[in-house]
Amino acid sequence: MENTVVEMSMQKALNRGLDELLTEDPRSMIFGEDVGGLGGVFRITDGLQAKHGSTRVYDTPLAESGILGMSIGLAMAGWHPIPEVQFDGFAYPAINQIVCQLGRMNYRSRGTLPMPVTLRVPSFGGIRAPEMHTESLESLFAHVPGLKVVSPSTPHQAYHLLKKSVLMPDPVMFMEPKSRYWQKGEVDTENPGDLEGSVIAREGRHLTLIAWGAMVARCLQVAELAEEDGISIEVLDLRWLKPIDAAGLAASVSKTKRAVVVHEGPRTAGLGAEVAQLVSESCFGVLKAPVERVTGFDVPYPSGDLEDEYIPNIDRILFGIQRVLEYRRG
Amino acid sequence: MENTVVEMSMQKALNRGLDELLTEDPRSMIFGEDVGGLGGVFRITDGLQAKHGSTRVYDTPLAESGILGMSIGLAMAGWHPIPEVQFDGFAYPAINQIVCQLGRMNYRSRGTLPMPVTLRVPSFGGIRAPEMHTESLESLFAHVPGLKVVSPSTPHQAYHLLKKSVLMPDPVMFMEPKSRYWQKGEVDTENPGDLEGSVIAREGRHLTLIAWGAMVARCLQVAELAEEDGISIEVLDLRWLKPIDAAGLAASVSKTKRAVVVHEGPRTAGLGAEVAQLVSESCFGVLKAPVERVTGFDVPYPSGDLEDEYIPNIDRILFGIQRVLEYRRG
Amino acid sequence: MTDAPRLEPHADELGTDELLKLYSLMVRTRQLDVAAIAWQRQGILPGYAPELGQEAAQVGSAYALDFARDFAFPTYREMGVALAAGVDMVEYMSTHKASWHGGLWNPAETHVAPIQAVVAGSVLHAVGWAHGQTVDGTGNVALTYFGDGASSQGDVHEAMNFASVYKAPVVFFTQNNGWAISVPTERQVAGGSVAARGAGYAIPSIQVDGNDVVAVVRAVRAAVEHGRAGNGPAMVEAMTYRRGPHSTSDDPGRYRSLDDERRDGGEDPLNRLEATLREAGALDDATVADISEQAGEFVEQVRLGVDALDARPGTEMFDFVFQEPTEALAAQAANWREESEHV
Amino acid sequence: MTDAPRLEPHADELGTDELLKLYSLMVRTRQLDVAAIAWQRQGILPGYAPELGQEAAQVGSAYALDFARDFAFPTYREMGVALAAGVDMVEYMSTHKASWHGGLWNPAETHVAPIQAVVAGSVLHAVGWAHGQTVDGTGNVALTYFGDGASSQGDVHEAMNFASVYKAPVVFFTQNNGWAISVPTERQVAGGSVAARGAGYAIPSIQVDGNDVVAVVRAVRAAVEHGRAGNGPAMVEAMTYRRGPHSTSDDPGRYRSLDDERRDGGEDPLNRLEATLREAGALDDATVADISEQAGEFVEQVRLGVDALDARPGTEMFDFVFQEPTEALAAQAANWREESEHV
Ligand SMILES: Cc1ncc(C[n+]2csc(CCOP(=O)(O)OP(=O)(O)O)c2C)c(N)n1
Ligand SMILES: Cc1ncc(C[n+]2csc(CCOP(=O)(O)OP(=O)(O)O)c2C)c(N)n1
Ligand SMILES: [Mg+2]
Ligand SMILES: [Mg+2]
Repeated sequence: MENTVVEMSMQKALNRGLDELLTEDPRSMIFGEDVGGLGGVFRITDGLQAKHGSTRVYDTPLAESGILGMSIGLAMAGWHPIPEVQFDGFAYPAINQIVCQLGRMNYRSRGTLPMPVTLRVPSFGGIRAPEMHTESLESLFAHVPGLKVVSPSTPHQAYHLLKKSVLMPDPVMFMEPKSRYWQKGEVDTENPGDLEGSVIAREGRHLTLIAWGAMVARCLQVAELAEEDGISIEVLDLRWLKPIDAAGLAASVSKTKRAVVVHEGPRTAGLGAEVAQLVSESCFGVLKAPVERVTGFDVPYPSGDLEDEYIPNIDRILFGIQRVLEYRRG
Repeated sequence: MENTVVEMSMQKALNRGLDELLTEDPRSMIFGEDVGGLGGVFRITDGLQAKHGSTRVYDTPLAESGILGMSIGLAMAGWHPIPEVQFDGFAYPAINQIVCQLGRMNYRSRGTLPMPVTLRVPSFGGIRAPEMHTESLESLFAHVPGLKVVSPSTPHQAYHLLKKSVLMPDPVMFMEPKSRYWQKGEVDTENPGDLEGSVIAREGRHLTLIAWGAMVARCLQVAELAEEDGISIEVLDLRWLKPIDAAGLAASVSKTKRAVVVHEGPRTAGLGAEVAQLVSESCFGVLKAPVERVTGFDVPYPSGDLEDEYIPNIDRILFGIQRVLEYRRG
Repeated sequence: MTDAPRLEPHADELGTDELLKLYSLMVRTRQLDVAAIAWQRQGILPGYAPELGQEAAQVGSAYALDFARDFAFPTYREMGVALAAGVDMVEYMSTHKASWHGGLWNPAETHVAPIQAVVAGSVLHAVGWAHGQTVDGTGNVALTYFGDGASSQGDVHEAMNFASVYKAPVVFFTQNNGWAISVPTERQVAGGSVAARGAGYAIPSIQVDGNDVVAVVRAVRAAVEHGRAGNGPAMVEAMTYRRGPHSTSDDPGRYRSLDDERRDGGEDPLNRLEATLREAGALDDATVADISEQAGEFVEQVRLGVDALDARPGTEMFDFVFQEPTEALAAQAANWREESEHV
Repeated sequence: MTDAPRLEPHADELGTDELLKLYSLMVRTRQLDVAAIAWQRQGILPGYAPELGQEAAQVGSAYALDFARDFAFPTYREMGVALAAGVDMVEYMSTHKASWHGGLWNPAETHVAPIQAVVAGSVLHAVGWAHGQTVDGTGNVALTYFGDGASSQGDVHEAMNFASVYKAPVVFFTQNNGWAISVPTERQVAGGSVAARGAGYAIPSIQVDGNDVVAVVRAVRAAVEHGRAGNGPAMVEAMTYRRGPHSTSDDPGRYRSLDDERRDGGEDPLNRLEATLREAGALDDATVADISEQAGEFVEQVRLGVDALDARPGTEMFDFVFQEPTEALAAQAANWREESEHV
């Protein structure tokens, strides 16, 4: 058997996935700000316009509502748009089209106008970027009826989840953890493995760390460190942020009996609340401590100098774990 | 002592509050679509332009991003804007200005450009309205750093919370439960009572029902019905949706040991998740059952014929209560 | 600066048979509109947005399209468009009966997009659809409706810019009916003309008398031809008047007087066409009565259908959210069935 | 349709002393800009957005304002504006040192709004601020900066419409520098001119050579005077060229060649002013050297300040969220202090 495992960065995995999609699906179409000749500010669409031509891969004017609104019309005309917003924070100008139109058109039209649109959103922080370039929109997206939301944590997932998302007949918010674009990992192009629901990134016995996107790698580091202290941490990569894999959460925490959820976005009404509540609902009888949340604070994402204070760092995650392990019923 | 208690609808209470604000605060200013001569589609600003003139109360062109963006500039010029979006769903076109600008300008400017803006948002469902006229944005708003969020449930609260919000130096999303505009209640104009945090709308012993906006009245009905079956329900009106009164929640549920949170918005990543998780964090040791959520479904708000199937109705709330009361550890 | 390109009306005059067809469609539209207001008063419909006075603009613009290939994107007020496009009027009225947001008709088959409650919400969709036609080389054209009020939304401008940059075959059709609820055009549209905006995007534009159905048809035909020929977008502003309230829950007495209405409303577009046809000897009392009677029967059929509309089954709340249903949502549906349908 | 009103440049010529002042400001701007790029390469700044080639547009427009009363709303590229407005350049550069989004200067005092990372984000703020001036009768004017790319955002158009409807004293100042990152104006701005859009809103507009500082000053002076006099908004499009990369992380080689740059860049605005002044006998080698040296010293002072900038204390993350702090946030701050500062 041929070896189908290749080492590559997430940037490369996404780029290759898009390249193959353009070849395999003649109705797919990529557009957004600077995705054409430049190949995107993160080079995710690098070389695609040169290879597939400028009717399949092209720049738009600088207007995100326009990009999303146009996606909807293209979907109505039988296309499979793969728009990009350049950074997470620039999805906000498109929220009206995303919430009121993209998420509802299939419903409004009683299933006659499907919306096979995959919106690529370079997401989250950790890159010392200017303001509004490091937002976490998963909580907003997950709350919107009619959207599906996913965030890959590895190159392998990125490659396969992107292809899966684009081929799905429903709108998918595809949240790429931009701080992970350049990390390499093994991609098995032929064997996607299970792409549904969550995935256990590391097995453990004492506590489940739940995360997505860039926080998965950080939680794996934490698990490694905790191991040295004899604490066995299971890391659950949530992956699909809508629908959330409630059964997967329940299975892991039923075993470990303790959970900490970690995310970059602000705490209040963050997706961590939903995840924690799902765990509380399913594991109420076995939980040894309340589910702990280690998250961004309820403050605007700060400038580079302070971002390590804002994003859950290893220390803060370890403190969260400690609180759970040391919890005693009052 | 003069009797300062007057019976009036929430519409009237809001109208009167605005009238007095315009008189008492010469820097306040009301604008939005049709708020001038028409007095707003819900008549909340009825008569205010005639009385206070069209520099203080005026119509805008039909553009919500424009309305919010202009509010920010007016605040920078020392005004206290009280903009209106005509319906909840039309706050979406303004989300970019709300999230990226209104919520961050005080922070960005290191406190030198305060944003004393109170955005009035006629909110929630129950009025058989057209599409996008019945949205629940509290979860989105509460997640946004820099915003405060409040929803009155009675005419008395509406009157006093509106005045308080407008006089606050920070941006407030003021969510008016439009299905309650025409219900009358007693307003004590001179004695606001405590306007901070949550309020116990009805005392009870067996379970705490947590709600806000129009769901408070419904929960009070449910409590009445449950009383007939000997079940004593405490109804907690959350009122401030950001910051959330975690201590008030803890106090009530520490006593009742059981909680159900009710809201109209979709379930996933709704504010109910945050509330439930806060309760789980503070009351883990005493909770007899997982906190239950009775909410709208993860579907677009349906047309009038189906809205009673969508909004938590008395039956569904009672089922939720039953699940909690009958819960046995697995 | 760029020259302001002007769109010239289509050269062809309309024949008498065409005018009669337009007349008959406008009569139906008028009668159904008037009936719908009555139905709202009678409690058959919870609400309705009358298009009284806009029959020429609506019927004329739709008439200029070929619904076998073109696609129309209406707002919430385009009953006359849907009627002229051949949409089933019971399925159309269902939205006002609170059966289903967007309506019960099939937009993919009829080429009339669902009712759009968000002002300016679908203008960009038309651009996207039209751009798709360019890439597929179909020569099909999209026509998007929006009001004077809607023209203030940023989306309209993004749409005009995108359409012009991509040379998308889309017709921007504004019904400037003088009002956006209570706000008159002069406090809404800076400069006074939506069509004047077209020049800034190099979009050929024209302002026409929207109460003159012939002028509307010829302007839209020119715009459609422009798009079919691969020349990109065009813009038509039909100057008309909203003779009725904004909707059945509006009270225009609060912001305009009956005198204002008489003065600003101009001549009734239907009377005007009738007069033209009579003058040309193409219409007499008997035909008028005949067309009116047929319209009456049509309206009665619609009434029966609307009356018979049942509420949609609650399961549809869940069924149409996704093409590929999720387990999580299926669980919510099951919970709903248990608690609300007791199954 | 409306006539396209044209804004006429201010009648007064600029005196030699004024030109020398502009020259000196432009030299400082140029030197600081070039230095900032070097600082980025040296690791002093994590990133920077050069304004090379836009000195005339930036300095000229700011020079036409009275910062004691007027208010400027910059984007992320207006270093020359901030400099001309008298903003402390260390406080300005702090944003590029990742100290604080928006910068460390006091916008309320300097009348220069914080750095705006969202394209077109603050255009509407200028309109609101300006409308506030109208109500207060101050005669003060707002000037908002935005690029050719930003002109595509719906907010810009909502702003133009609002400003014209309210006759708000705001100057819409576009620096059309040919590019929005990799997208050239011809694929961005349908019709080719942002100023041409003004006509559709009855906003007097003018397109000027943005590399000619005198033309910029005179156009903006006219626009400001127009606003002061209560005549509402005006629009100036300064045609210029982004000579550098979009930002220090951009690679223009991917979308334009050095030949393109040479061909499209036109004459350097600084050289041009220098030549004019020399021709007029107002500048000689010694003065040029002198001004250059002073600028060099100024830049060195800024470098020392930037170098000395410490990271802001983490508590500021919490302190500036609200004017009236909340208990909930105080609890988060306490938690942060405990876990991160170990207090
Ligand atoms: C984005 C948005 N904002 C506000 C509303 C509320 N609203 C419904 S119709 C309307 C006026 C629309 O005026 P116009 O575009 O002129 O259309 P007309 O009603 O005259 O046909 C308003 C403000 C809405 N539906 N959508
Ligand atoms: C709303 C928004 N979308 C996208 C971006 C990313 N972005 C930053 S600058 C830029 C190009 C801006 O071009 P232009 O307005 O011409 O200004 P210039 O950079 O040429 O000064 C883009 C796409 C952004 N900052 N904000
Ligand atoms: Mg109108
Ligand atoms: Mg530019």
